[in-house]
Amino acid sequence: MEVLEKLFNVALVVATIRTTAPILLVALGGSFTTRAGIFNIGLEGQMLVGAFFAVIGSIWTGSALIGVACGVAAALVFALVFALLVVTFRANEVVVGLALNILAGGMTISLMKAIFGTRGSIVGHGIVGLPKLTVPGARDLLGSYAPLVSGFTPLVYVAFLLVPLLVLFYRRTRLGLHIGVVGEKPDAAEAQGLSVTRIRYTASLLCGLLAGLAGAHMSLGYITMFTENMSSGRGFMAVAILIFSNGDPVRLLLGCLLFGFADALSLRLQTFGFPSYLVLTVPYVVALVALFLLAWKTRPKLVRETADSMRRLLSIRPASPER
Amino acid sequence: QDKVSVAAISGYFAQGFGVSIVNGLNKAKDDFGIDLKLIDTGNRALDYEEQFANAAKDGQYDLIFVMGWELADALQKAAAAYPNQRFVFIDGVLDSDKIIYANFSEEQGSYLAGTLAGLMAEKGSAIAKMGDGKAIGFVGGRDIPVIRNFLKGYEAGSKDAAPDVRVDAVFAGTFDDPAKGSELTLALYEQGADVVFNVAGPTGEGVMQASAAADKYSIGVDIDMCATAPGNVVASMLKRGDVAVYTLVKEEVEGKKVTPGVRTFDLASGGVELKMCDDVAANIPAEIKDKVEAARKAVIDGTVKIGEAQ
Amino acid sequence: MSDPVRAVLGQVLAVAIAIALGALVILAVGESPVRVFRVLFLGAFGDATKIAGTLLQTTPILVCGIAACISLRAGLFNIGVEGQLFMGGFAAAWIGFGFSLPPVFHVLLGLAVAALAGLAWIAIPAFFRARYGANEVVSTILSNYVAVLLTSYLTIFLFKRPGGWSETPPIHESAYLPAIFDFSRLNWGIVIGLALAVGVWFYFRATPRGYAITTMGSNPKFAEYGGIDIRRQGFAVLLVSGAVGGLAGGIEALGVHRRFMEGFAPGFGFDGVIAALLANGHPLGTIVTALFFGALRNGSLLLEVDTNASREIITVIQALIILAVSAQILMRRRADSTAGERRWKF
Amino acid sequence: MDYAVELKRITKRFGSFTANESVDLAVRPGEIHAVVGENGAGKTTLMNVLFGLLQPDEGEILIDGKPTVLPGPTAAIAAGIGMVHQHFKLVPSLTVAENVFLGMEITKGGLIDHRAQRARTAELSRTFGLKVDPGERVGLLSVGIEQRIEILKVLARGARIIILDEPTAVLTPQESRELFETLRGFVAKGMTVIFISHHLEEVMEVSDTVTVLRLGKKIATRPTADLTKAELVQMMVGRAVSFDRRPREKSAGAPVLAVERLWARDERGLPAVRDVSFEVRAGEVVGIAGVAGNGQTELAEVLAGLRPESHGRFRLGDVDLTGRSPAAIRAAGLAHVPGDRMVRGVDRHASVAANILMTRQDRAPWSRRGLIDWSYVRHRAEELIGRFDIRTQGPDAPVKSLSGGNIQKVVVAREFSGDARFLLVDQPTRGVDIGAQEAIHDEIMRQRAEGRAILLISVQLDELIALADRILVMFNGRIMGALDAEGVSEDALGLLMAGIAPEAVSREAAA
Ligand SMILES: Nc1ncnc2c1ncn2[C@@H]1O[C@H](COP(=O)(O)OP(=O)(O)OP(=O)(O)O)[C@@H](O)[C@H]1O
Ligand SMILES: Nc1ncnc2c1ncn2[C@@H]1O[C@H](COP(=O)(O)OP(=O)(O)OP(=O)(O)O)[C@@H](O)[C@H]1O
Ligand SMILES: [Mg+2]
Ligand SMILES: [Mg+2]
Repeated sequence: MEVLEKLFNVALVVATIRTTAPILLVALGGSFTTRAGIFNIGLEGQMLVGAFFAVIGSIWTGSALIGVACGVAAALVFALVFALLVVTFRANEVVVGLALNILAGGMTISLMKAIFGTRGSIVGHGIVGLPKLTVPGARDLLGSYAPLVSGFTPLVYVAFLLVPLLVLFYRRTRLGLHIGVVGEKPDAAEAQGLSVTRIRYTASLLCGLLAGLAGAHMSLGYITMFTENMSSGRGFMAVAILIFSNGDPVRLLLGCLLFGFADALSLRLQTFGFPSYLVLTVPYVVALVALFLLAWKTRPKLVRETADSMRRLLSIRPASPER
Repeated sequence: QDKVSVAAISGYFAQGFGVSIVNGLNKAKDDFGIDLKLIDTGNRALDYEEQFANAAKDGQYDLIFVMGWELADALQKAAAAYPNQRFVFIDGVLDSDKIIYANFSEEQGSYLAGTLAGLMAEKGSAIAKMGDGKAIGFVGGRDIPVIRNFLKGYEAGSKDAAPDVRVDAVFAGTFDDPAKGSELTLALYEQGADVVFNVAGPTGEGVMQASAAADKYSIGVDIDMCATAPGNVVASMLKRGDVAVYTLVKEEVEGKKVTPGVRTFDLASGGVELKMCDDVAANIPAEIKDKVEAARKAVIDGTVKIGEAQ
Repeated sequence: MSDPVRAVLGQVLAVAIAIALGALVILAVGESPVRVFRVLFLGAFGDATKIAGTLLQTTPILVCGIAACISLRAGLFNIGVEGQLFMGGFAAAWIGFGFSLPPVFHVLLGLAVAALAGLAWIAIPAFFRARYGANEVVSTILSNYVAVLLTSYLTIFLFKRPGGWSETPPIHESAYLPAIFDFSRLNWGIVIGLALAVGVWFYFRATPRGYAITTMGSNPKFAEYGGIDIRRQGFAVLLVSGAVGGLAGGIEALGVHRRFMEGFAPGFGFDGVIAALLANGHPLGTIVTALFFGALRNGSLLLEVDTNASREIITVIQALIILAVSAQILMRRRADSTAGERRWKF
Repeated sequence: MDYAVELKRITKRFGSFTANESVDLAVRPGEIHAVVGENGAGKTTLMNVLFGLLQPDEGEILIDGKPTVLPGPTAAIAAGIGMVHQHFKLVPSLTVAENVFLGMEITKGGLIDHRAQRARTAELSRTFGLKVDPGERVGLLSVGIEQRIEILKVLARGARIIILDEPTAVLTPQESRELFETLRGFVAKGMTVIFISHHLEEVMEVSDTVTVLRLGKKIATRPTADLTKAELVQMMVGRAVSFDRRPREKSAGAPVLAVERLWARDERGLPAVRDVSFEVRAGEVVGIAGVAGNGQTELAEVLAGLRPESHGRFRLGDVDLTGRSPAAIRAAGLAHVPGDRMVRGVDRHASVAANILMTRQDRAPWSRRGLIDWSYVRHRAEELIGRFDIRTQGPDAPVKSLSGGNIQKVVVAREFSGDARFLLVDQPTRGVDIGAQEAIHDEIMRQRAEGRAILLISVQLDELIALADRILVMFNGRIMGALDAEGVSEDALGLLMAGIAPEAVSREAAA
């Protein structure tokens, strides 16, 4: 019992929010490409260059904000190359995505060597990180629950606020609608004079934008440094979540929270003496099990579809002439 | 005689201890004008033998420093294949007697770190920023023998000095994920550990930053990390790779040919040490500092045995 | 200009562009491109040892590539070759050090168990893919992470060589997959790899089952309509693909490292997958792409020693080449028929 | 008087292939202008040029007498042209209104105003008599309604010149008739309609003018009233073709297929086939008529083993095939021409020969000792290409390089060249030109004469009447009635298809 209390508390929730945020940001980015019908396995690389250039920008200008902008710009360049190859040249998106991941790894290390003379990590050097935001009044209102809403770096809030914004975006804006159409039925878009190419480019760039933010969050928000390969598989995790959420922001949020929770929990489990190597598999195993369960348990979908087809049966009536 | 020429082979020049080695070699280069070549092995075991062959084939290097246990196999083969090439294996002792070993007693330094952290935890909130969790933490990179050796010293130090204090040890599973290091540290703080010892390379940077964020204490490793989180880093357990390589190169430059055998770098020789950070040291009761100093003496004169290094 | 000629010219052009870009990158880090490429070439093909080294590097990439080819042919995507390689490597090592058996049999058993381990490792993702349509790209990527951690756990906590680093005891000599020459670790694995490539290619083009698999990859609904049990066949193809991935690990464990250790053979699975994709899922093409990657890798080892350019430059050049070549896919015959062809509709 | 649309000397090449060669097309405002021709004659290509989807290599486009360049569909839409494509371009997950306004969404404050879109759609639907429910998801609707949505899309964009590419290929006679009424309404309002069709009765019935294309060239443009059907066919094909009821001898033998009280569900889990029982005898063609979406597809899929049945049984000869795999059913003697040839019928990327090989790759002489004998496969493919008059460069040409009608012939060739005793033939001539239709009909009759049992599913009543011995009509998953095809009227069929079962008709069905 005591163990459970130690494990499940406010701090765990707060940790879950922290571990979720970067994956959520990059996964929301990926939702643009996913919905536009592009399988973007290159999120990892975009995130990595985002993290690297955010740090570089921050060092050179002394401003965290400009740092973030630099990170985003770098990720956008990667996104542009991705779009150029995948959309314009119709290259295999998995090949391009994996290659860009490799490129991001090699490039950041090479640049690190060229600029700082060493590889490994960039710490200090005057990196300015993003400040923690304190929500005014949170302490008074919520007491010990205040850390749930207050004290995160700005991009954490951005990540979670983006979820409803994206819901709105996909439901109520033209671009959002068109991105979905391009993914579901490109010839329908084409037939209405919408440029599939332009929309896919836009989706790729929007994806780059958020992946860049996610990277900048890693290196200026979550912590304040850059390390080789510091995205550490978060981009791949996001891809997994994207697939079983189908790019839907709400389901995406749930998936990211599930993973973030598994991550936060597994880190704590270690202190109870479970072998680290096994505990570290927990998030992946959770994701796998979720994937399999979702594939296996299609019942909720069946229920929904039955309801839909009921309505269809009713609506078909007037179509068959009964005069 | 020609200019002395040395090479160093490793897969992790970029990580804490590697940085210290590179610093030592660079210093030697500046001081003695030696030729220096760093050879990065990457992380594929398949490549190692080839890289040793490439480095040793022309006999152009007087000494080749080798760092990393994963290279041990390839190193021993190379030592047998190139009998005239002198290799220095840093941080351990292997079976081959053709190799020069620079062996570090990280468990001794860690013992002192454990002593310090344990005593602080025992005092608890009497010390600024401390709580009364009666626990201390340890964040390792990967769960590998070298890191276990740190942990062994740390636990022993804590047990001997403060038997009631619990040691919570966790591993990030990677040396490359500072975010994970940070999360692990925050989790340890929550569970009452107020001092966390980082032995995790770049992942450990996350530990240091977490200590600043949570305003708790951390202990750095390998190099002096007091500046990474001023006011929160209590001490750094220095593992003076720089001293070791510098000394060996110096001997070589001075014409004393370094010969195969084991060189030990321990507390006594100054190869490892616990360096307190001045800003925090002011908050720590003198009695604790005295006990740490006593422990240091005990380790040096052999009254305290920490068991064999792996 | 005939199609194949155009395709080959296209590829050459793509590689040339990538190398030109690479040269710029090399200039940017302050090295001479000419020198770098010369050293790269010498490092890859300079003498017999170098050539053997290149083939040694090629072996795992090729075998992993074939594993990927097999799944690609059926329109499935086993991107978890990496994990199967680790499982296979561990399993083979375990047979190698854990049992004393007569020489030839020992090797064969080791390789067989490696293949079995790879097969077992993909079995669950394969089952859920075949039966319930769970995306195999994601499930196999995720199981890579688990495989690496799990084999590390087994190695360090259950089977560690006493006094050793994070590694198992060495395998018995009877389990050695023998070297071909005495001056290199190059072993019969490369022969196994080449034979596999040719065999798989022949199987696909000449046998009814190969035809059925090809058709399934191209249009699963047509295959289903034609009486092919695509679920069962997809399951079987993934299992075989996984087994070959496991075999790659077995070859590395018994032929090269002769033990299993943490960080056994990182990245070869991904290299193999990319080699297969670049070859558009063609087994014979994969021999070429794998050899190319192997040469780059082996060349980069000399580069690290003989120049001031670092191995990351090679990573960058390799990525550039992949990107350039991938953009050429449009020029190829049947380019849209295998792997890539938009199976990733969600 | 100016023409609404005038295409002058349009030439369009694809590589070395010329799809349109110096084609002229002049359409008067307020007329219904039909464009007819064999498969691959270049009809769709010409319309795509007019809609800005393709750029002509030579020639000129005049809209309302003004030379116009149409760099893309947007320009064409701006010029008042709208096109309903051969294959519908609707987004299944979106609602009717969203589809109608796709690309020209009504926004309020930057956000899409779904309510206004639905209102506008409803209004359009009322004005033009095209009944739809604006809020319904398109994926749940039948083809007939989908087509209305396509037309609404065009109307919502203010089109005055409407192009329809094979609009009736997927419609029932009733739906077609409704469509033609709508079209007549359009021209009455002064709009212009251009439509492509392979159904010559329709062309004769509704169009004012006909243009005939053959092999990429314009053959003639004539007022419809001046033409007979036979003349039209002659111009299209270059020879005379007959499409009357085929003469036949009674040849029905022993029952081959027996279906007993079969039930099956559709994708959504609802019953699509309800309590269906019938028999097909050797040497007999049994037709199944019905409005698309009344369970015919599902019935065919169940019989082919591609969809599980929920109750009931079916047998081929003595073999109970309920719940068996497609392979087992084929082994028991089924051959199957699927309704959706592009989806199921072929592997578009593979060669004609490789497509012919399917289903027999395990059997000698196609394969021996575990190896496929490709030279035999190629040889047989060549033979079938000749016998079925498949227009292709040869057995090694990829199927995707063939035109739709020829792809269908590949499927028919494969399925009719085996030794199956039961042929399940679903929409064998959908989108296939007159000449090819005749060839396929000949084949079906030949198979009948050889004593095979044939189940022919078609939405084209003339086809059923021409070929079938008996016609079963499906409505809402049930068999509404069975009619002797000899002397049956389209109207009688039409009533049954609409779900109306007059006593007289159903009593007649007892046979
Ligand atoms: N229509 C055909 N006629 C004769 N042989 C064919 C035909 N289609 C395929 N084959 C044979 O089957 C093999 C498999 O077809 P496919 O084109 O997929 O082969 P591949 O080995 O992947 O490609 P490649 O032809 O480039 O070697 C071909 O190489 C060819 O020999
Ligand atoms: N994009 C293209 N590339 C190459 N050839 C094409 C292309 N589009 C059409 N064709 C060829 O041009 C010819 C005319 O095609 P089109 O689609 O206009 O025929 P159609 O008259 O509409 O035939 P159908 O009645 O079968 O629809 C065909 O032989 C077709 O194969
Ligand atoms: Mg057409
Ligand atoms: Mg057609």
